[in-house]
Amino acid sequence: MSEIIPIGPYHPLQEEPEFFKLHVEGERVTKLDIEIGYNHRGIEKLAESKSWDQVVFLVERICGICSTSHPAASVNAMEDAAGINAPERAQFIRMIVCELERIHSHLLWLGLAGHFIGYNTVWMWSWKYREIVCDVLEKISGNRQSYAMFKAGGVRRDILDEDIPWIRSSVDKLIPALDLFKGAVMDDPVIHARTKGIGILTEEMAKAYCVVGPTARASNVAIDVRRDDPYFLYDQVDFDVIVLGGGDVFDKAAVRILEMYESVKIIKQSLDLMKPGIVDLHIKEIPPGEGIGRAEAPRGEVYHYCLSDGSNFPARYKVRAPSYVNIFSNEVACIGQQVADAALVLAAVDPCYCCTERLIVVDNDTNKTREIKGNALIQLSHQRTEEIKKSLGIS
Amino acid sequence: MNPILFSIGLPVVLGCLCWMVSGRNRWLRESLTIAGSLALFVIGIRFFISIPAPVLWGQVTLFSLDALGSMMLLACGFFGFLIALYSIPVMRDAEMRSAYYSAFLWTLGAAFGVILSNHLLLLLFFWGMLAVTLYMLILCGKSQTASESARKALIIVGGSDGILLLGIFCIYALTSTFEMHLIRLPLDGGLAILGFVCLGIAAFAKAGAIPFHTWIPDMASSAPVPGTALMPASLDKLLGIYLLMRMATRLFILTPVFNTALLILGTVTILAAVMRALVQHDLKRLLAYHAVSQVGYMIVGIGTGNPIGFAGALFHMLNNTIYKTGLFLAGGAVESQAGTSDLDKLGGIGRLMPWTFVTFLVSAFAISGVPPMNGFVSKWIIYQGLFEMNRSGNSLWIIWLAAAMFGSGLTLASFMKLTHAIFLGTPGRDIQPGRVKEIGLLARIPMIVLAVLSIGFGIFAYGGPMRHLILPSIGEVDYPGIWSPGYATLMVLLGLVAGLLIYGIGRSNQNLREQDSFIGGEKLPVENRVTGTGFYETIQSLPGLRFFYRKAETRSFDIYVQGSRLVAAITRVLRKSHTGVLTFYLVWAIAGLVLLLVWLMGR
Amino acid sequence: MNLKMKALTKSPWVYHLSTGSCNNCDIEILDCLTPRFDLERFGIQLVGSPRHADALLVTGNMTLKSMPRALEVYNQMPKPGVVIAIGTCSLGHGIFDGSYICPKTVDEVLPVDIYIPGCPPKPEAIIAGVAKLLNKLAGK
Amino acid sequence: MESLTLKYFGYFIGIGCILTPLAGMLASWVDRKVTARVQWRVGPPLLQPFWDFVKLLGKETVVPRGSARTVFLMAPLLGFSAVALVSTILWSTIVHPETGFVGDLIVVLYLLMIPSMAVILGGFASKNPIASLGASREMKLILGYELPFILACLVAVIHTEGSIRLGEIIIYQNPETYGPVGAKLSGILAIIVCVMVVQAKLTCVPFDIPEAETEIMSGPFVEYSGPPLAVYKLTRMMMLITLPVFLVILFLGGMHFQGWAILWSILKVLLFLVLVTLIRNTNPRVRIDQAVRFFWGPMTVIAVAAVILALTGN
Amino acid sequence: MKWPDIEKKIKEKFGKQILKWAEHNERRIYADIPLPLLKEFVQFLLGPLKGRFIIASGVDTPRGVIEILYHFDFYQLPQVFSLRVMVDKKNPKVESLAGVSKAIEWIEREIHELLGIEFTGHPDMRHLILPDDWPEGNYPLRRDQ
Repeated sequence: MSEIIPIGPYHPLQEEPEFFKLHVEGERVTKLDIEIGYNHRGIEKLAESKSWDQVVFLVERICGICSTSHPAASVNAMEDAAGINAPERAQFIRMIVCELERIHSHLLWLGLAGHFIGYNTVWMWSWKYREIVCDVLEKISGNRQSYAMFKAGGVRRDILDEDIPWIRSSVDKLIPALDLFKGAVMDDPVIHARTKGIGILTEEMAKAYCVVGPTARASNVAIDVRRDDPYFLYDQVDFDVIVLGGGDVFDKAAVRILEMYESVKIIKQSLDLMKPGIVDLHIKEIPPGEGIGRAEAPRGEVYHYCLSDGSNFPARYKVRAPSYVNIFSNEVACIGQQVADAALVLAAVDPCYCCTERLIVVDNDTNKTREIKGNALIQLSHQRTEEIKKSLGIS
Repeated sequence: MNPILFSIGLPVVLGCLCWMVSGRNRWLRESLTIAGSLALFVIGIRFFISIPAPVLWGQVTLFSLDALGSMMLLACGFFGFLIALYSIPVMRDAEMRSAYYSAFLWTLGAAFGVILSNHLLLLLFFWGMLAVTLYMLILCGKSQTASESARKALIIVGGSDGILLLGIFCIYALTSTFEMHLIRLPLDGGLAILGFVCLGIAAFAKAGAIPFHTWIPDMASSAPVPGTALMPASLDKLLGIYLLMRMATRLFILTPVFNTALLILGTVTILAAVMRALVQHDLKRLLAYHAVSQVGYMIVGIGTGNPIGFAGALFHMLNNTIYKTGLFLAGGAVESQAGTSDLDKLGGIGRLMPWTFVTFLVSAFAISGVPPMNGFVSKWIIYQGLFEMNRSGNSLWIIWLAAAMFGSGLTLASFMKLTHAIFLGTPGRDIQPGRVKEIGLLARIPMIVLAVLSIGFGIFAYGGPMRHLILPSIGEVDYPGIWSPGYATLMVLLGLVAGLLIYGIGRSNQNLREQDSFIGGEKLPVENRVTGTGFYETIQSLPGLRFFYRKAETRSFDIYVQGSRLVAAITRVLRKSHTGVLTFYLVWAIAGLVLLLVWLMGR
Repeated sequence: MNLKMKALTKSPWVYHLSTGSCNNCDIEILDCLTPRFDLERFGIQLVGSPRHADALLVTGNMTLKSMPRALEVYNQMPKPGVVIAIGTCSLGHGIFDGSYICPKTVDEVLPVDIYIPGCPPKPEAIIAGVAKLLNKLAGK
Repeated sequence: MESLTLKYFGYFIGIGCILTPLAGMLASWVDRKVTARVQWRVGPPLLQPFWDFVKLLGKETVVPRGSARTVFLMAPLLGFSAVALVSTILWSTIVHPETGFVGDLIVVLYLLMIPSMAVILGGFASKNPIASLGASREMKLILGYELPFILACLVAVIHTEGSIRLGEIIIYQNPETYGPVGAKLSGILAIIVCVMVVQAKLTCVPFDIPEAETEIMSGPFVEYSGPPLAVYKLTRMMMLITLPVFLVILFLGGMHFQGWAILWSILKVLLFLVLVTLIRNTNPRVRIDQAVRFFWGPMTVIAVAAVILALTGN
Repeated sequence: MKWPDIEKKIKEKFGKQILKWAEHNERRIYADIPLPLLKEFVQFLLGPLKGRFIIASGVDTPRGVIEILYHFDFYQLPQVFSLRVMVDKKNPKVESLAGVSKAIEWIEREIHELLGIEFTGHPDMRHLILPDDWPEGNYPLRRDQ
C-alpha cells in the first residue's frame, strides 16, 4: 500500500506554491503527481490593455529570478515581427545584463540547493557572492531585480563609460568565489554521496520530455539557444556550451557552476567589444505579422510568440518558459528515489513555477484600458501604504 | 487428598467437564473455567506461602516443590486466572469454545504438573501433554492456516519431547535415577553433554528461543489471541526458562564453554528475532517475534552463570510474562474490536480505545526497557550479571552487553512503529468511532492489572518482587549496583510537573485550539495516509541485512521448513525408485530378502 | 507592555507564504537572511511550518487557487501572529490588476498588519518594514 | 535518609530544571553565534534563545484535529524530564564524584534515548503524514547510532577497569594517576564516534534527517506550537549542553571547579560544542539509509577497533 | 542534417498536402496543414527528422476558427518550424498528441482549459493551472469571454 507524502503547496523546499504528491512505499517514491496552478496569474483580462512597450514590463514580472530572460525573448519576438535589429551597443548591454542575471540565478540556485540538503553554509556563502552581481545590476539598471532595461528596438539605459572599470573589477571578483564553490561543491564527498547517481534523467528521457537548459545539458543533450540560434550578438563572443552526460543531480549542479565561468567570459568580452553609439531605435509600431523570440534563460530556452495585427497591442502573445517542460520531467526522474532525494531532484531542475504558470496573453479586443505605468503603480502603493500607516498611527 | 495431586487433578477434571457440557451451555463452561483458574491461583498462593510436602511413591519422590517452583506456580496461577477472565468476552464469538476452555484448563493442569514434578518421566509426561493442548489451542483458531501451524507447533514442540526423552535416558544412564533432586551432573563426558544438549533443546523449543522459535509467529497469527497469550507468551516462557534454570542450577554443573554457548544463543535470539519483528506487517506476528526476542535476555542471564544473572533471568522472565501478556491482551482487544490485525488497516485507535492504548503503551515502554518500568530493572540486573563476569576476568562481557543494549534499542524501534500503526496515526478506512469501541470490562481488568504490575514491579523492584519472589529461589545476592527506581520515578514525575508548570506559565490549556493538520496548506483525502508498515524498509534494504531478510522471507532459518525440505529431498530420492515397472519392485524385494538373509546368517 | 509582546518583538519567526508572486519578493525575503542583511540579528528566523510562525510574509497576487490555502495557513498560525504583505502585487494587484484569476487582494482575504511596497522591495525596505512592525507591536 | 532525599530533590530542581536549561540556552546561543560567524553573519544576541522560549510560551497551542491529544501534549514533557534527570545525575557526579550508584552510566545511556523517543511519540501523535515520516526517520537514526554509541562509551569503562559508575570514571581519570581516556588512542577513536553520535542525537546536520526543514518541514515538530514547542526547544537546548558534559566526563576526566580549573573545564565543554557546530556547518544532510549505513559501517568498525585497542591497553 | 535537407524531406513526404508554406525569414518557417494530417506530420518531425517539440499555442481568431500552432526545432539548428492547424470553433476537437511525445501532455491540458479544445485520446484531461472548481464552459482565452 502506497502512502502519499505531499510536498507543497506551501513547503519550505520551494519559495512558490506548488503541490507534488509523492506516492511512497516506505521511503521510496513510486509515483509523482504534479499539481500546479497556485501561481497562475492568467493575466489576459488585464493584459488586454498593455501596449507593446508595457508587454516587456509585464513579461519581466513573469518571474523574478529570470526577470530579464523573458524581456529578452520578448524583444526578440517583437524585433522578429518587425524585422529590425537593435543597435550594436544595445545588443551588448542586453548580453551583459542577461549574463549577469545568469550568474545571479545560478548562484541563487546553488545556495538554495545547499539549503535543501541542509548545507546552510553554502547557501549563505553563495548568496553573499550573489550580492556582487546584484550590485552590478543595480549600478547598470537601478534595481536589484526586475531591471526594466529592455524595449523593442534597444535598451532603456546606457551603461556609463565611467562605470565600466568598476563593473569589470566587480566581475573579476566573482572568479575566486566561483573557484571556491567549484572546490566546495564538486569535491565534497558528502555532496557526492547525496547527489551522484540520484534522479538520473537519461538522454532518451530528456529528449522525450523535450527538456531544455542545464537540465538537458546535464543529460548530454547539447542545446543552447545562444549558440544554436544566436540572438543579440552571441555569435560575436567566444564561449563554450557545457555539456555533461550523467543526468543526475550532481551533473545538473556542475553544469550550472561551470556555466558561470562562461558567463563571466561573455561579460568581459562584451565590455571589451562595446563601442559608443546609440542604444535605442525608438520603434513606433510593430507591423502586422508573427514573431518568434527565443532566449537562453538560466533554466533553459525561453520561447515567445507574438501575433501583431498592426495595432498598438499584440493580438496574441504566447510564452513558453523552460520550467514548463523541465518540471514535467520530474515525473520520471523521481521514480525509485528516496523521499529525501526526491526533494532534491525536484529542486535540481531549478523549477520556476511562476514561469510555468505565466500564461500571459495579450489581446486587443476589449478597450478596458487602464493606463498605469510602473512608476505610477509604485506611487499608488506608496500612497496606500501611507494611508494605512496613518490609519494605524505609525509615522 | 494431597494438595499437590489435587492441584493437578482439579483442572484436568474440570477440563473434562467442560468438554462434556453441551455446546449451548456457554455460561456453565465459562464459570467452570473461571472457577478452575481462580482455584489454581489460590492454590498457587497457598503453596507459595507454605510449601507442601512432597508426594512419595515408595522411596521415589514423584512430586515436590521448592522456592523456585512455588514462585513459578504462583505466576502460572496468576496469569492463568487473568487470561481466563480475558477469554470470556474475547472468545464469545469463537466457534470452538468448548475445545478451547477444555484445552485451557488442561494446559494449566499440565503446567502445574511440570513444575511440581520431581520425577523426570513425569516431567516428560506433562511436557508432552502441553504439546497436545497447545495443538488443541491452535486449532481453536478460525484462521485457514490454523491446522498448518498447529501441525508445525506439534512437530517442533512434540519433536523436542522426543529429544527430551533421549536426554532423560542419557541422564539415567549416568546417574541411574530419574529423581531431579538427586541429580547433579558435571559436564565432562560425551553422554552428559548429549543429555544437556537434549534438555536444552527441549527448553529452547518450549521457550521459543532461536533456532526453535518458528512455531511461535505462525501460531500467533492463526491461534486465538488468549491462547497465544496463555501459551507462548506466558506459560511456555515460564516453563522453558524453568527447565533451563533447573538445568543450570540443579541438574548440571556448567562449564564456561556452555555458558558462552548460552550467551551466544541468547544474544543471537535477541537480535535476530527483534530484527524480524521490525519488518512485520501483522500485529500478532510482530508481538510473537518479540516474545522470541525477550527469551534471549533470560538465556543471557542464565548464561552468565552467576547468581545475579540467574536472579536477573528469573525476574526478567516474570516481567516479560507480565508485559508480554499485557501486550498480547491489548493486541487481542484491538483485533477483536477492529476486526483485523493487519497493521496497514489499523491506526488512530488510541482515541477510541483509551484504556487499551494506555496499557499497551505501558507494556511497550516496559518491553523496550524504558526506566522506570519493570523491563528496565530486570535487564539492568542481567547487565549486572554481565559486569559480574567482568570481575571474574571474562572480557567478552562487552559483546553481550552491547548486543543486549542494542537489542533493547531495536525493541523500542519496533514498538514505536507498532504504537503508531495501531493507536496513533491516521485511522484506517474501517476504523470509525461508531464501529470500534473500548473492549468490555472483564477483558479490560487483566490488562489494567498487568499494566499496574509493570509499573509497580519497576518502581518497587528490590523491596517487592526481587526480595519476595526471586531471591528465595536464588539465595542472597550481592548487587554491585542498585538502581533506585523509586527516586528516579519521583524525579521523572517531578520533571513532568515542572513541564506542566511551564505549560501553566504559557496557560496552554486556555489557549488551546483545534485545527486541521498542516500538510502544506493542502487537505489530504482520507485514503492517503501513512500506515507505518513501510518504516523499516530502509533497514531491510541495507546491504548487509538484505541477504538475511531475504533468506528469512524464504524461511531459510526455519528449522521446521528446512527439516521438512530435508525429508522431502530424501523421499524424492526414494521416489525415483518408484518407476512403476513391476520388475523394479521385484528386484528391490529380492535384494531386500537377500540382505535380510545375509544379516540373519551373520548373527 | 507585557512580557509576551516584548518576547514577540524579540523573536518573530516568519513563515513565507507565496500566493502567486513572481519570485522577486521571495528572493528578497531570503536575501534578508543572508550575510549582508542578516535578519537573525533581530531574532528573525524563517521557519518551515506555520505552526511555528509569528508572522506570515505574504507575497504576490492572491490567485483563486491560493486563496483557500492561504486562509488555511493563516488559521494554522498560532495567535498572536501578524501578517505582512510584501510587494506591490500583494498590496493591490500591481501590474496584474484585473486578472480573471485574482479577484481579491491579499488584505481582502487575510488581515494584513503591515504593507511593504516595492517591486520588489529592497531588503533594506523589508527590514525597515519589519522594524516598524516591531515598533508597532511594542507600542501595543 | 530524609536529608538525602531532600538533597536529591534539591539537585533535581536546582540543577535539572533551572541550571541546565539556562546553560542550555547559553550553549544554544554559542551554537547559533558560531554558525553565524562561519556563515559571515553577525548572529543573534545573547538573550535570543531565552526570548524564543518566552515567546513560544506566550503563544497559543494549536492541536491538530483528530490527534491523540494527551500524548501530543505530554510527549514534550517526557523528554524534558528525562533530560533533567540525566543532567542532574551528570552534574551531581561532577560535583561529588564519590556519590552516585554503580551502573549509573547504563541508566544515563537509557535515559538519553528518551528525549528522542518523546519526539517520536509526539510526531506520531500529531496525525500528520509528514510528522510520521520524520518520527520514523528519527527512530531509524536511533537504531543506527545506538550500537556504536554503546561500544564507544564502553571504551571508557574498559579503561577504568570495568567501572560503570560515572564518579569512579572521573576519579580514575585524575591527571596524576591515569590521565584522561581521551589521551589514549582508543579514547580518541571513541571520541570521534561519540561526536558523530552526538551530532545525530541532537539531529544536527548532517544527521538532521528527521526534521529536515526543506524536505519534510521540520518533521515531528510540524504540528507543534506554543508551549509544547517551547518545551521541545528547551529539551533540545538542554541536550546541547548535557551531551558535551557527558562526553567530558567519559573521556576528558570530568570538570573541576577549583581556581583556574573552571576555565579549563568550560573550555572542554566548549570544545565539543564548537566541534558539533562546525561539523553542522560544513556538511550537507545525508540520506537516512546513508546515515544508518554510516553508523553501522565505519562508525561501528571504529568503535569496535577502539574497544579492542582499549582491551589491549592502548 | 541541415535545414535544407529537412525541408526537402518534409516536402517530399507531405508536399502536396501542405496548404501554405511561409518563410518569415530563414530561421522562422511556418506551414499550414490540414487537421487530419497533424498526427502523422508530428510523428514524422519528432521521429525520423529528430525534431524537438517546443510548445503549442492556440489563437482564437475573429474568423471563427481557432488556430493551433505547434512549434518545433531541430536541436542544434537555428530554424524554428511552426505547424499551423485550424480548428472549427463549433466543434473544437483535435486528436491528442500526448502519445507521440510526453512533452505535449501538459500544453494540451492547458489549451483545453483555456481555449476549450477537446483533445481526443488524451490520458489525463484534468485542469492544469486553473482551480478544480473553475466553471465549466468558461474558457478565458476565447474571444467571447
